[in-house]
Amino acid sequence: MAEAVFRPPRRKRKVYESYDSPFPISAPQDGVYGREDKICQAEIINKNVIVKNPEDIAQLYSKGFFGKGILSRSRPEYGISEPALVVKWQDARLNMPVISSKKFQRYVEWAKSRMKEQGLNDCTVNKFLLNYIEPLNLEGKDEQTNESENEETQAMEPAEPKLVVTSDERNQAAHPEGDPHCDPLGKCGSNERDRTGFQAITRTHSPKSPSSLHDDSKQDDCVKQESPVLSSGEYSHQEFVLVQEESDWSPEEENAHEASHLSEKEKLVCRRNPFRIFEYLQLSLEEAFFLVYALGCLNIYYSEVPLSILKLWEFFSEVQPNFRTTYMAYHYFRCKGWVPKVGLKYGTDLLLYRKGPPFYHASYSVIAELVNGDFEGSSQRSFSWRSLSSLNRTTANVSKELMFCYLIKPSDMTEEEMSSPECLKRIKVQVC
Amino acid sequence: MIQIHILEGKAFVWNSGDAQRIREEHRIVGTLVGALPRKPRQNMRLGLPLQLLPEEARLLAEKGVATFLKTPTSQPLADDAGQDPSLLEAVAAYQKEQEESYREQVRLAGEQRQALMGTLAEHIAQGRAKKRQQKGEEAEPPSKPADSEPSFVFPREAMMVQLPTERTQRGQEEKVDWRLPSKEWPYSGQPEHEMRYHVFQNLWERGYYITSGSKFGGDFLVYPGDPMRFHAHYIALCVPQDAPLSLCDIISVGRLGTNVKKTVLLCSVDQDGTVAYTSLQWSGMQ
Amino acid sequence: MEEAPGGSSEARAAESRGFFVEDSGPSDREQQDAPKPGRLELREDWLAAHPTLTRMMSLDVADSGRVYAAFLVYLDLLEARNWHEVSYVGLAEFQLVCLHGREREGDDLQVVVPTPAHVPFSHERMRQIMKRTHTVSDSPMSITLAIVESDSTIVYYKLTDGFVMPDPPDDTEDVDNKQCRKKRKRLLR
Amino acid sequence: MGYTEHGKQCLLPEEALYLLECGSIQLFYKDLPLSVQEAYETLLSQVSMSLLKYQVFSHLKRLGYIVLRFHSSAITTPYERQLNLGSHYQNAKQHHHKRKRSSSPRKPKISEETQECKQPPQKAGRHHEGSSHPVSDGGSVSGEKVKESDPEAAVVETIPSSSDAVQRYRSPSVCIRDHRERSTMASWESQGNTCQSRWDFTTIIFPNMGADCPQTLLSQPDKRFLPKNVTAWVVDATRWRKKLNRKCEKLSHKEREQLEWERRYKSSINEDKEVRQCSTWQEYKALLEKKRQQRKKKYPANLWQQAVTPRVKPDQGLTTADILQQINVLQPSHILDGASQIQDDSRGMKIDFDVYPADTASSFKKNKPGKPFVRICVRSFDEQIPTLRAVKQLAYQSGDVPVVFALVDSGDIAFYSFKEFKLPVDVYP
Repeated sequence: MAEAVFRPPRRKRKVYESYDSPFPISAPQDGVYGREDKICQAEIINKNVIVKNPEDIAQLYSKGFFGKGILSRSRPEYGISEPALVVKWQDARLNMPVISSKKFQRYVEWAKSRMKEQGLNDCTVNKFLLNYIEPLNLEGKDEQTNESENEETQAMEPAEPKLVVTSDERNQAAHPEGDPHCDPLGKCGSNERDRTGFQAITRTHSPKSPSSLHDDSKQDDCVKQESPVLSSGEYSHQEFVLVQEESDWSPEEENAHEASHLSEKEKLVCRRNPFRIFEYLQLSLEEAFFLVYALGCLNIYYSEVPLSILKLWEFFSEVQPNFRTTYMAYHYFRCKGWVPKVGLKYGTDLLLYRKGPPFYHASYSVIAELVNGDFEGSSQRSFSWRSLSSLNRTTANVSKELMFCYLIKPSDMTEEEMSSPECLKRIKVQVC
Repeated sequence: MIQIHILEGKAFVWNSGDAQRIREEHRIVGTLVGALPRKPRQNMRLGLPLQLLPEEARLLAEKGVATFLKTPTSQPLADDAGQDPSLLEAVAAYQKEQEESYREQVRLAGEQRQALMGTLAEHIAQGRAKKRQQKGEEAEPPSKPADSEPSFVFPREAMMVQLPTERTQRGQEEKVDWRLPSKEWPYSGQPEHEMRYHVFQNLWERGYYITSGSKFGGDFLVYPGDPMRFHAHYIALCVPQDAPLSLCDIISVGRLGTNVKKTVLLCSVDQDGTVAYTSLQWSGMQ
Repeated sequence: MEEAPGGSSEARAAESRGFFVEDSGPSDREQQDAPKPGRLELREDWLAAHPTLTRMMSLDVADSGRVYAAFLVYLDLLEARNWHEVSYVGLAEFQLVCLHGREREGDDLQVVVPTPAHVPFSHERMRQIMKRTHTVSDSPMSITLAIVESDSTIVYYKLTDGFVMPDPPDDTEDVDNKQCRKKRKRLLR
Repeated sequence: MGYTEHGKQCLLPEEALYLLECGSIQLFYKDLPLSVQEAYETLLSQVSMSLLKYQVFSHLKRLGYIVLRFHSSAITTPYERQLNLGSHYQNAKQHHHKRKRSSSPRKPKISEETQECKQPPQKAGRHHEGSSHPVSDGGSVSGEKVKESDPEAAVVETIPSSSDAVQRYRSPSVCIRDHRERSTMASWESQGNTCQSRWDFTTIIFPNMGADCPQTLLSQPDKRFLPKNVTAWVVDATRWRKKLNRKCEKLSHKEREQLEWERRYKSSINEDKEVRQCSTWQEYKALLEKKRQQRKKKYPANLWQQAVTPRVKPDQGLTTADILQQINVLQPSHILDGASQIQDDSRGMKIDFDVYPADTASSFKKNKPGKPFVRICVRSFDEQIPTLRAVKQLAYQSGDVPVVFALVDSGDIAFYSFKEFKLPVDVYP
């Protein structure tokens, strides 16, 4: 007989981070003042809530696991390096992102379109792009580049005296682990891998290469790379990239001479990145509202104007038809100390994690339903036993439990009352 | 003609031959729902009757190989036995048959017992001797073999009786028309049933074996061959062509399909009765 | 005095409408700035200023939420999954932006249909989109639904016309690590 | 199994049918033995023991459980439980049977029941084939009269009519618009009352640059209205006017939608009193700077100077437990809350069986069955899942015994339960 039993949450096997704090607001033992005076900022872009400031991103994700990196699977830690190339070239111990020539060309294209959109004519655009297309000589002797590069050059010189690496050298120490694309373990593992702190935004090492996980000497590199990113406005490492090129590749017409003597071989060429993309944090509407309404630690802007709580409630209710219902459930579970994330992967409204996704597997998969004083709902999604049985099996297959969260609205609650989040005070919650 | 008996809107086949033919000749599987006479206290393997899905029953009827029957609901339950002369005859015949059966069983039981005692006689004698030895008693002369046992009786209560599964007497049943919705068979014309039936029929015509799919969140499970020997390939989910589907529902059934290595088939029926199939698979991109 | 004099928002709005906005007009000044790239790529606005997003926005698709969902999927395919030749096309009759791309170089072109998670789909609509976007005539019609949640979680499901055989069950040769683990998990329970 | 009535041992229809299917008894009707098929057709009826219920009953019996029909009089009400009537109540049980049945809709069912009770096989007990024991199931149970009594509990309270709740519910979009209109109106009012614009529009001349105007020489604007780093002079606008794009702006769907959203959610700069009080660029810039400073502070006005404010002040240095307590506004409900009010309900579901575990079979006493393992509600697989209302009704009927739904799908049976979760609070410092 299918009996609901309370199973303890399952701990993840490998945890690479320490727990920070449950919410992005300061607890009494937090010694660091100054930090807490600022509240985070987010912006509504096309009906979605986005956090751009790297400090805010770090704060919101590491304290309470709010949001998801738009370019990452969950933790915002995207670097433009292509994993396959990173593994391939890892023995060269490079300190810059490695990308394929295709990707580089794409960035050139984006930059070009962007400038054209701004009304620059082709001639200007090309002139401008020339800077990016020309490979940079980072050996430091003949200074054709400007001062900002000098730093870079020095930073990497001890580790990598020679910037053009041939595939011959690379092959001498082929990595046993192989290509992460063909390695399913690598793929799964990367989900569970969690680094300490937040120092992975532009990591240039293979994420799962053991050295980058535990080797302390690497830690310095990371910090060095991070600091420019974290202080926004300054240029990050992303400004320069290593592009893997076939020797006969030429973006426009120059630099053929550069590679003429290295035919049939791949090499890395340092170039300026013409279109840099950065990781942003996107908050689900429930998360965003909770940070504003419950914790008061986020301010959300719409077209440069910060919105009030009432406006947000109204806005979100309109963007997402069942926002109020899912928010109430979200708020309830947060109040119980659980970390809810979206449940789309399993076809439900929320997944509940103990402590946070890096530490435990989700324990519950939640469906939220708003019911009236007669305990009857008018949900858009009505379940037959048939659909429930598939949902139940899906949930059980991943060792989670299916949970119904009913939000009971008193009979005398009007729509007007519902148009403010203060209605939560009169909502009762029944979990089955 | 296969006889399908309708009870509370459900279709049953009681005849074992019919049940076999349905599967072997018509690729209709059904579900056995009765207790297995030789092993009645388990649910792993069940016996007659064979319950058919409304779609299975209708397919057989539409093909003209089965008729639907029902017992008149007005069948009297009052104590009026003994008034009908034909009934009296039947009772007499039954009692006569029972009497004959009893006599036969007495004879068989006697023979069997004798045979058994014969094979065991030596064993018994040894056993008795041993017992006496243990008790330190003196050897008693071995008792006579059992054939001379006069006390053997075969009690009437111990008689084996035949319990019929299928109805023994015909004639009290009425035909049910599957084309018209009725109290006994309410399905005809219902949009849900018509949709499911069209899909069922179409899949069946493609040569598949089909069972109920509700355990997997679908309408049907579709097998490439007899379900005893094959895994199902598809979970068929019948959806009205233009009904909005929640993407969450799609994900949950799609996810389950991936877990059990079956393809989810979205099936819907056109105005002109053609069935459109769309395979739904998790793309593996996490 | 009309609206907010907050210049950048107006500029950005104007940009998205395709106006010429460039405070540093003359090209000689540009030359000066050229050695300092990054002026355009400030962390703040790479996304809003992304040419693909701008162009997607100019398609005749009303719901900006859907367009943004399409852009997120576009980025995911290119940046996180390293797809090749990803392009987009607006399907005004379905009010959505759909993407084309190759998972690996030399693979067939796939059609990806991004949609926000709360928008319901009918079977008929799925099939119409499939018909509309069908390109390779010798392979069955197929699209991949990319379902996008409000926190940018994306789930991909592939829809194919007709019957697609599933993977064979219990194939011991299948050394997909994940499934092995799943099996183990099931045994443990 | 079974019960005695008028000195006769009787079996309930499902019991008789089950025993027949097991080959434990022979059923006679009009002195002739019944086939299993005939027994199905005769004994099962939608009113008392439907096919679905029988399929669940036999399924559970085959698994070895003891399955009894559920009768609500065996349940202690929460009130009784509170008074600890448990022991007393066992003795009083007989009286419950005699209690007058008040609800009329159940009467036909009762008569049907009694009729069937008289009918069951007079003669039971033959074994056949494999079964070697003389019939024990039918004969040896201590007979107790099992009679269905009304499951409607004694508590009958008036329930609020559901219609007025429905009436009060209006479609969200309508109401949201109401709200919006109200809020804009309010802001207009406040502007009218509190602040006068410092701009005198009668004295500010805006040049007409339209094609209809011959005037092309623009005079020098008043310096006060200009930002300080902007210089202005008299200009002839003829050349510029030619360059003007005179096509009317075409907005795409999306732009119109965008404007619509902005109109709704982005408050106009002119609604801001402080902005309206600025008379020069300098003042306005100063104001912007002031506001920028403000936003960086802990209590931005858009959050803290409003009707609804955040629940936690960010810098209070609260412990996690304190924070959780402060933000906790939703009240938990329990499965029995409000359940007594919704019992008398024709839509309601009923519990069908009490199930006792198989391993207590030896010690099981029919007249003192004790607390069942679970109670079963039989439903068809094609239905919608129960509403919270139905779950509450069943929980109330069942008392403290879990209710399990048995779903029948073409003879296949699956079980599901909706169990009240008590989610623990998980606090990390």
